[in-house]
Formats: sequence, C-alpha cells, structure tokens
Amino acid sequence: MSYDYIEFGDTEKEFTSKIEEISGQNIFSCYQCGKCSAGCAFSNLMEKTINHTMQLVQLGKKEKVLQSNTHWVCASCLTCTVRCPREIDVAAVMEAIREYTLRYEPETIERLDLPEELLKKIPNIALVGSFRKKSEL
Amino acid sequence: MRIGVYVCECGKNISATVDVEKVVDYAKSLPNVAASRVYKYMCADPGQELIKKDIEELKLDKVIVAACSPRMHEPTFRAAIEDKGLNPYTLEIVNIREQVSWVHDDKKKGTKKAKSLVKSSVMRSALMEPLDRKKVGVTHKALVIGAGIAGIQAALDIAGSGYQVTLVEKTSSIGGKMAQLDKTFPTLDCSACILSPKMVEVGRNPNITLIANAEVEQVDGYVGNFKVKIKKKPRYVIEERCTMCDDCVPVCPVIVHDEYNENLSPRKAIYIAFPQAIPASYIINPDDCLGIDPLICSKCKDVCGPEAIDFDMKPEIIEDEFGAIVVATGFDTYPIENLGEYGQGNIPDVITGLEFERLISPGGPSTGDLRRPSDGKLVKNVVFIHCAGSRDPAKHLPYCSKICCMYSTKQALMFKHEVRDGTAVNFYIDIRTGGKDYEEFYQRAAEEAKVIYIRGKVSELIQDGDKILVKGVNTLTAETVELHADLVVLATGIIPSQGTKDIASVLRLSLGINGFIKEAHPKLKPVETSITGVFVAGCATGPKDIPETVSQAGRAAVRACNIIAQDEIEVEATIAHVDEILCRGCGICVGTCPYSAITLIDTKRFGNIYKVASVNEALCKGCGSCAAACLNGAINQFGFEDKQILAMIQALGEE
Amino acid sequence: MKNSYFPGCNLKTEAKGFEQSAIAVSKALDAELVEMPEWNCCGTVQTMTTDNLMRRIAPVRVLSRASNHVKELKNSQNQVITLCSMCNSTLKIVNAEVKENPNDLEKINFQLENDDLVYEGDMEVKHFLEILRDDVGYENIAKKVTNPLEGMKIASYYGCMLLHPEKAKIDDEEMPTVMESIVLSLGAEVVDWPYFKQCCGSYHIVDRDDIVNSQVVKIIRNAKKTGANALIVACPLCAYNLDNQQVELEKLGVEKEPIPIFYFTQLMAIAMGLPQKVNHFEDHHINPILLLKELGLIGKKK
Amino acid sequence: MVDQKMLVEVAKETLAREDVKYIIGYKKGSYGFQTSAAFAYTPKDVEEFIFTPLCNKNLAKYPLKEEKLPLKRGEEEDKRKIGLVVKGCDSRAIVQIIQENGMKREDVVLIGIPCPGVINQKEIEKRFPNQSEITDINEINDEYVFTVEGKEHKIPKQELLAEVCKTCEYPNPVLYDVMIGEEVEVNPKAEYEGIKDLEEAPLENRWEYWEEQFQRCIRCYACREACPLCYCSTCMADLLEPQWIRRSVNLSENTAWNIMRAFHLAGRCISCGACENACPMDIPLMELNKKLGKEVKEMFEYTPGLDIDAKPLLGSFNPDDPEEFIK
Repeated sequence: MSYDYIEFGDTEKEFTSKIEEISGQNIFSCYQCGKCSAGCAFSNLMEKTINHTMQLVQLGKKEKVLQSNTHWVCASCLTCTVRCPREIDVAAVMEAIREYTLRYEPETIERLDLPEELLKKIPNIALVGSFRKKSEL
Repeated sequence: MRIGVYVCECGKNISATVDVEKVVDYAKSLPNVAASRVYKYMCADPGQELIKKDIEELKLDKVIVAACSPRMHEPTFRAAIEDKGLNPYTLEIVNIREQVSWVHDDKKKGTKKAKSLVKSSVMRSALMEPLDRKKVGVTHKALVIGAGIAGIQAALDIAGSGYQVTLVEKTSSIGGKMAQLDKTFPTLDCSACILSPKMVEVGRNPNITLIANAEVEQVDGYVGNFKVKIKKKPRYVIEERCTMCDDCVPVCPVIVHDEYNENLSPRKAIYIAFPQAIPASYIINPDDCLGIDPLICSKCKDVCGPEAIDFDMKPEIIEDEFGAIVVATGFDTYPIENLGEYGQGNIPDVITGLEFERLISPGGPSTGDLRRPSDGKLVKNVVFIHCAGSRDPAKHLPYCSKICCMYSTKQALMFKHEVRDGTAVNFYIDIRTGGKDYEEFYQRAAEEAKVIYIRGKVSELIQDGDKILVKGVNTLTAETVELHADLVVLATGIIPSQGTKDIASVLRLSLGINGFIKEAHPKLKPVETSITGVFVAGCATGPKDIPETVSQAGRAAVRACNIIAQDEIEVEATIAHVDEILCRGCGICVGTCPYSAITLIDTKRFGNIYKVASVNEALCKGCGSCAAACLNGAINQFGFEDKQILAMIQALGEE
Repeated sequence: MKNSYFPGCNLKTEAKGFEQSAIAVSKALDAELVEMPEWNCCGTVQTMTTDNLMRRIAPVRVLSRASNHVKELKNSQNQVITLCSMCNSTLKIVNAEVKENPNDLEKINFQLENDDLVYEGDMEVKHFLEILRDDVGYENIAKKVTNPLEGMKIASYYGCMLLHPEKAKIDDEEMPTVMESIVLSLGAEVVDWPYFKQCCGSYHIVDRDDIVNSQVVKIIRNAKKTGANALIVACPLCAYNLDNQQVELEKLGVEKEPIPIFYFTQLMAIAMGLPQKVNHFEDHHINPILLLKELGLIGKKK
Repeated sequence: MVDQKMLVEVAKETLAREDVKYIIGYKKGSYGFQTSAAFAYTPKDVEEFIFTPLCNKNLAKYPLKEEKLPLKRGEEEDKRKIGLVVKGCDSRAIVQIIQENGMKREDVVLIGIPCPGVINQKEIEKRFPNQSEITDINEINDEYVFTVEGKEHKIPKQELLAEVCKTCEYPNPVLYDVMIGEEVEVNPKAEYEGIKDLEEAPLENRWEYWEEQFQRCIRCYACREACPLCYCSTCMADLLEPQWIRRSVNLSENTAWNIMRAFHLAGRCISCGACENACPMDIPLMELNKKLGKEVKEMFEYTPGLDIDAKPLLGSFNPDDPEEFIK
C-alpha cells in the first residue's frame, strides 16, 4: 500500500500549468474514463497507466510523473488522442512531460551509447525520430 | 408623471456586486422619479406591499423594478401594480442581476452600470403607454403527436379530464420504444404487461381518436386555434374488418427484416407489428409488397375471409382544429455505425441495448433463449459497455443519456437470471443511479447476481475467432485489461428521433444544441415550448426514464387542459403594429416573421389600392423581428416603440 | 498531370524500391511524381508542443520550396505529394498549424529569409494514396493491371501516421478502405484483420527493440491468423520494423515463417507489368521473390 | 453604339400598345453635356429619344416617382404599364425593386439597350468647364468624338469612362421585353480593385479619410434623389418622431446620414453610380457602397438585382445561420 498527502502548493500548480502550457491542453478536461490506457498498444510496458499519469498531472505530483517510464514508452502513435472523448491531445501531454524533463531536469536522463553497427543499420527516419523525442536535439 | 423605482438586493445576489443604496439615491435625482426604495427581496410579499403602498399614497403612475430577469418576476410585479389600478404594461424591469451582478466582479463598475441601466429605464418609462391584452376563442380539443408511453399517457390524461383528444402515431401501432423492451428497471416488471393495459384503454376510450400510420403535415394558427393537417397513409387493410386470423401471412411471398425485432428476425410484407398492437389490424407495407398491384400478386387478398384487404386505398388528408398540442415524438438510439472503434456495426455479435432487449425477450427472434446473432450459439459471457458514444464531445454525444447505466444493469441482471452460470461484465465510467430504488437495484445486481463492474472505458473491440476481444482498462487497479466475450452490448445513448426533428420544423419549435426540443424554462416550464399552446412530453426534450416520462406526460396533459378548458384566452399585448402610411408593402416582414403572423393586404387610399402589411394579433408573439427588418421603420412593437428605445439609448450614451 | 513530389530521407536509402516503383506507377497512371528540388528533412515526427517553432522550420521550408516547384511545373495543383507516411503526417500537421496561426508563420518566415524563401500557406500536402484514390480512381488502376495478383492474400497495414491525428488522416481513422480498394483493383484478395493500425513501435527500434518486437509479434501473428500471405505498408519505418524484426525474431526463435512486407506501390508495379528492377527487392530482409514466384506472378514466360 | 432609328421605332411600337401609358427614355439636355429623362406620351415625343454615352442617369427611378392622384368617384385606376428604356444597371435596379415588391413585373415594359459604358459626367465637365452649348458625343473605335467650340476632340474611352462602368459585369440588361441591338461583350476589371487601398489602410487613416469626405457633405440629398433604390415613400431621414438624424449640417449628422444610407443599400446597391454622379461635393459614395457590396458577396454569396424571384437579402432568414459573429 502506499500513502499520499495531497496539497496544492506552488510547486504542484507550477508543474501542472507548465505541462498545460507546453502541451496546449486542458489537463482538467480529463474525467478518468481510461480509454487512452485501454487503447494503448504499449500499456503492458508502462509503469503507470496513462489515465493514472493524467490524474497525477492534475494533482501536480511531479516526482511520481517523472519517475514513471510511461511517457518514454509512448511511441506517439496518437491512438489515445483520436479516441479521447474529452478532446484532449493525450499524446501531446506525454510529449510535454518528455519536454519538461529535457528542458528542466535533463540530468535525470540516462545517457545511451548506441553501437556503431546499429547506427549504420537503422534507418535515418528512426534515428531522427528517436532523437527528436528523447533528446534536446 | 410620477415614477417609483424599486431596487432589489436579492439577498447577496445583487447587493454583493452593486451598491444598491447608491443606485437608489441616484434614481431619486432622475426626472419624474417620485419614490426610490431598496428592499432585500422585492418579489416577496412585503416587497410587493411596499410598491402597492407607494402607488396608493404617492399616486405613482409608473413603476420600475430593478431586480432579476423579467423572465422571472415580470408577471409577479405586473399583477402587483394591476392590483392597484395601474396598467400592467407600464411596468419596467431593469435586470441588474443576470446582466450586472452575476457577470461582473468589480462593485464600482457594477454600481455604475446598474445606475445607467436604471436611468435608461426611467427615460423609457416616461414614454410607456398602457396596453390592452386581446382575447381569442378556444377549440376544446387537444392533439397528441406520437404514441409511445408519453403520448399514450398524455392522451389518456386529457381524455380522463373529459376532453376530446386525437392521438397521431407515425407507425402502424402505438406503444413506441417501450413496447420493444422486455423488462423495466428497477422492478423487472414485464414491459408489455404494464404497457398493454394502457394501449387497450387508448383503443377503448370514447374521448380518444387514434390515427395510426399517419403524420402531422402542417400546423397553422395559434394557441386555442391550431389548424392541423394530418396525412394518414394507406394501410391497405380495412381496420374494422380485419379479424387478425393470420391467414394472410403464410401466403405472402415477401420476406423482409422485422423493425420491431430490430431487424434480427424476418417478417412478411403483410404483418402486424407485434401481437398486442393497437389498432389491432394487419397492415401491408407498400415498400415491401410486390407492388400493391393485384396483377403481380394478390395472394393475401385471395385468402382473406372477411375481405379486409383493399389495394386501392389512398392516402387521406385529415384536417381538424385543436386548442392545444402535446408533442411526444420520442427518441432514437445513437447509431452503432458511428462507433468505429466498436466495429461500426460490422461485428455481428456487437449489438445495441435495444437489440439485446429483443434477443432476450420471449417474444423476440430467439424466443427467449439468448442466442447471438452471428451463429445462433447460446451466450455464456456478455460484456456491457456503458457510455457507448455518450459523454464524448470529441466525436459523439456530449451529454449523459441518464438511462444507460440502469438499462445495462437491468440487462446484465436479466442475463444472469437467464444464464445462471454465465458472466456479465459491465465497463462503466461512473454509475448513475439517480432514481427511486435505482441504487438498490444496482447493488442487487452486484451482490445477488454477481454482475461484475469494471471502472474504465473500452477502447476497441476486435473479432478474434468466434469471440470478441475486448480491450479495456481497469482504472481502479490501474491496469489495462483484455477479455474475450461471446456477445458485447453497447449502451448507446438517446438522440432526438427523426419524428422530433420533423415536428419541430412543422411547428417551428426551437431546438437545443443537441437537437432536442427546448423547454420554455428548463426548471419551471419543463413541458412548455417556445410556442404557447404547444407542450412537449417524454424524450423529445431529452433523455428520460419511464417514470419521469409518465409524470411529464401528465403535466403536459394538465397544461393542455388548462387551455382547452377555457372559453377564451388572453394573448400577448406587446405585439407588432404597422404604420400604414409609412408601409410600402415590400413584404420583407412577411418572410421574416417566424410565426406567419404578417400578411400583405390591400388598402384603399383616395381610390387607389396599395399593399400594406397587416399583423394577426393572435399569432404575433412580439419577437420584434419584423420591426428590426422593416426598411422603412413602418413596423413598431407595442411596448418597444422606436421612441422609447431611442430614449434608452440616449440615456445610456450620456455620462 | 505532373505532381510535385517530396521524397524524404529514407526513400533514397532503405526504401529505394518504394520511391522508384511509385514513380514508375505514377507515370503509367498519368499522375507523374516529379521530385522537388532542394528538399530537406521534413523534421520527422511532428512536435506536439505548442511553443517549439524551431522544429516547424524544416517542414515550412519544404512547403515553401514545393510551392515554388509547383509554379515551375505549371498545370499542377497546389499540392505536394509524399510517399512516406511519417513525412506526410509531419508536413500536413505543420501546414495546418501555420495556416491556423499566421503569427507563427510570420516568425518562421523570418527564419527562412536567409534562404530567400517565404511560405504563404498556399499548399496542400497529400499522400500518394490520396492521389490514387481521388485523382486517379480505382477503376483506372484496374484498367492498367496486366498481371492480376491472383493468390495473394494481403493484409493492408496502415500504421498510425496515415490515420492519426485528425489533421493528418487520409481516411476514416477507425475503418479505412483506401489500401484495401487498391489491393482489390490489383486482383489480389483482401484480408479483413483488426491490427491494421496497431503501432509498429516506431522509433523505439533505436533503443528499445523489445517494444518493437512485442508489437511485431502481435501484428504478424494476427495477419497470419487471418490467412494473409503478405503485408503492404506505406511507411519506410513500418516496413523496416516489420521486415527486419521478423528476421530477428526468427533468430531468437520467437516466431517462424516470416511473411514478406511490400510497399503498396511495389505490388502495383508488379500487377501493372512494370520492369522488375524498380522494386529493389534486394533491399528487403525477407525475400519477397519466393512468394511471387510460388504464385507464378513473376518469371512467367510470355 | 445603338441604332438611334431602331430605338425610336421600337419605342413607337411599344407606345402603340394598348396597355402602355407612356415611355420613359433619354433626350438631349438643356445645356452642355447633360442629357435628361424624356416622357413620351405621343409618337412625336418619341422622336426626341436618344441613346449616347452621355445617358448616364438611372431611369429606373421614374416609374416609382409617379404620383397617384386621388380618383374621382366612379373613376378607375389607370393600370396601364410604363415603358422604360433600360441599360444593364437600370434593368438590375428594376429587378431589385421588383424583388422588394416596390413594383410588379407587369407594371413595366422594358426596352433593353446593351450598354458599352457611359461617360463620367464630372470628368468631362472638368475638362470643358465652359461648355454650355448642347453637345453630342459619339463613341467610335474606343474613342469619344465630339465638337467643342468648333474644334473636334477625340478622347480615348478609358479616360472618360465612368468608374462603375469599368468594373461593370452586367452591361447587358438582365431583364427586358425587347432588346435593341447586339449584346456587348463583358470584360470587366476586378470589381473591388478600387477599394483595395482603402481596405488595407489602417483604421485611423480610413476614419480620417471619411471624416474629410463627410465634412464636405451639404446634405442636399441629391444622392438619395438620384438613387433608383432610394424609393421609400417617407425617408427615415425626414422623420421627426423619432428623429433619427438631425437637420443640422455638421460632421456628426453628415456621417450618420451617409453611413445610414450605405447600410440601407447593403445587399441592394446595383452599382450604377447614380449617387456619386449626382453628388455636387464629389464625395466618393461608391467606395462605401462597393465595400458593403463586397462584404455581402463574401458572406452570403449574394449579388443584388439579378433574379426577380430571389428573396431580398435582408429579408431572408435562415435558421441554420452559423451566427459566427456571436462569440
């Protein structure tokens, strides 16, 4: 079991509004139906479901959100976005969480060494895509 | 001229944002103002007494009340000043609640705005003239459109008060959607058992004229005097002769889908909607029949003993007059074809709630054994998906249809009663049990029948072999879930029926953004519409369950009786009037009038004939469209004359 | 009819067969794809942030150059055609965004001044599939078929980017039909399968091939289960993931009997009897020629 | 150019009809480059009829101006038609008036004249300010040819052509009973080119511009009198109760009058330019009218004066109106 104390201080509010600002979405539109999680092809690999992440963003729980791998597993396939009944671009929220980390807490991200032969083999499209989503490039 | 100004605090509603004392002081400084007072609740009796006393003692001849919207208390204050001998139309209401205090935060600015609104009304008040209400006669007969449970109940209640009522139904039988249901929540009463006595009563009641297989084509006139054209489509079977022997059905060579069974079973071109149908007579659907032409096929006519079949029947136009109309045109369910992620209707074992009702009904296509549509196998596990297309402003219906939680629960319970060892899973977002005994019913489903409830919306349904893979989520365990189901039932929401849309355009009723008929007031006038004398009951105004529909139908009936019980009724006094000298007969107003109240007539001036506009006083609702559209300023509205409005504008323009 | 065509990075490397077969097909159907000059990377995967204009410069530069190209071509509509669905999605979304926000466009145009470019928001972005559906028409494709693909049972794989999001979709996002219709007009059989838009794992191939593998297994198993003997795709990344990872999965012993992955234009080229070399089947990881030979679709003597 | 003989002949034939009261056409004016309206009751009157590039007035106004005198006891109303010579713009004015129920189609017989464009009265009078002798002008090969003080002048057509004619899309009558001569080719400039500069100017500059213009207005109401669509029996500007516009001539009231008139013509103005032509103070009234015309065209895809069965724009109501302006 875990316990959480809820409070809406400046840090919490700031995190929520920053995510809202970067994504351009109203996080509070989310009414927790979970359709985003239900349709996600990668949910089995995520530590938190997407709707759980959305709720945590609403509550401003920055640490919990950033510790989870959910937004990094997201492949931006946008299935959640097109199915969200509340017109939230859920994928954009995931992107905003990635961006938040890259912009404000880059030190928390592990560096990755990619082997030479892999770089040669993998198509540019994947390399550029990956760098765009997972780095500051 | 002696004007009294009365400012209401409305508790803190107004006084929090408007400094009422200052407004009162300011009013005293305005021309013609003989009294200016404030009171906490002007609409309360002491408040009204204050006004009445001043009229008597200070000899006021005009009264201004600065309070809430005139939609709320205009009648209250009109009655109050009429009591003391003033003309009710000399009352002026300044809306400093909805238009000032509720929309502003800044008290200084709010006070300033309230002051200038009061000033503009004082200026207008001086120019207000007494008006007379006209009276018109009333036809003591009502029309009910649509014969589902709402229409049936309204017709029975009107008939029960001793008035004549005509009930028009589009399909071949009355009963509506309720006749398709197997059981009703929360009591699990058999739907047909509680509905059919009412249907029989409609057929029997001498005060009710039932016209089935008919549509209302045109409505003219006004409250108390509606002139209605009803088109009765040919049934090709003479109702009085048909003995319901069923000899015709076996010989009919045409097989089509049965709408009553949601197209899950076949029927013939000659058929009866369902065994308890009223009128109790067969009908031939001309679209299905080989051509209503004895040369091609007349098998049914040949076998009909009582000679009830008549291929020469023609559509009939019935014209009649009514004093009041009740619209009860019901609902449709949201089309499954719009739900792409749930298979768009292409997965045979993904069905709607209404289809489930037919499948589980003993009178349905599988005679009560729950067999699924694809292969006729008995169903062992069912998934119910709540909010299928509801609460989804992104793509589907933005609103909650209110009944789906309960009907899915009911269906899950019915399924468990039928298949004891089966599983029923309900995917829900929120369970809404806002009705008497509904919560208990929901608990009973979970506790006694072990119906499983999983909180989360299903994202996708996939045909996987002969089963359906349900991809969902359990938001309470924070896991995504998958499961295989034999049958998936979508709890599709309620949408306005085609009949509702059609009748709204015939009657020119206002519709809300979701296409339901708009009530005159959502709380206090729930069955009244934008047109006086036209009332609405049941799902035509929005989603409702059966108890609510029945009670609303009762209120609609009472309101209709209120009108048809009178010999004459008063109509609006703030109507349009034409200055014939200025009018040049262009007729722009004729096309602009939403109530068809204006016509062009000939008028003689020195022997020459001119066309001029003329307003039918009973039809005019005082909306002012014509006055705005008239290029010449030849049309004005009583109570909203140009000079009065200009005086207001001038006052608002001055600092 | 000539169309301005934007290739994107992969069409010149891994997906040569896609580009060359598409150009050959487009000529045969009188909707020729003419490569636009001086193109640059589309930006790959659109940014979903609201405030990052930097990442919108590349696509806008492409649109601006395409606009100039269209003027040179004459008689061409104001549209630029893509083959790669990732490029299509990125360009379409950015195009829609800058049209909606003239202020952003102004700022981006300021950055383009060095290149002497300005984008006026006058272009439409279309995928080649849209051209085949709307401009060419399925009947006209069927008319050109000389070698009907009898025996091929094809699962059309759309992936995400052809159908998501609203701004970029080329067909109904839940029930698309464009690829299936083309397959039918080529004389092949269409397989009705639900995984047509299940994401392939996309760029995760770089550092999380486990994610990609788990998707590829799901997709390929479902395709096989419904009886498909080949998949068609419209995206070089989907193609790589599905093609290469099937081989990897076979090595790992997870999944046997890989099925070949085609670009839809390659099948069109075969069905229309165009020269074999445009398809560059040698770049594929799973050899598609085996299946084609088995079905007697190539190597037949006239 | 129209065959003068044919015009007279057709007019005579029309006048000979039993159901025609009289015919309105053009005749030479009393001085300079003026022409005036002619009312022909007899064949002899018709002999005076002309049609030259100087016929720049809009005759559609006149049938509406006819005074209906009180009838004596037993006297019948004279229901015969009025004949009217119409150019493209006159016919559009008639169509618009019929649309608005101002007259009925059967009230008029229309003799249509395809119009190659008429002369800008002000321009020519500016060039020859002292010409008082009655002057004829002919159009020959895209030039206007006429004699002033014994000297023949040839001026290229584009220099003297009225501004509205340069952008006229309907030089041929859109409604007529008889047509004289061949239809002229339509080849107009972009209709709203003329107001482009004004539209693009900043708000303050535009306001300044119009202040300057309206400052000069002397409120003679010549614009109203010349306009074929200003035919209300009582003009709102003349009303005293309520008084919408005060009588005083100052910027505020002048602006009120001109803006009110422009709005009153929105969706009705058929761009004949009669108002501007009549204005003694040279206020560019057509710029206002064109701007509103453009708005109407863009918002409602409506062009006034083309179809007698169409509903007047401001008299039509669509329940599906998107009402985008309500925020």
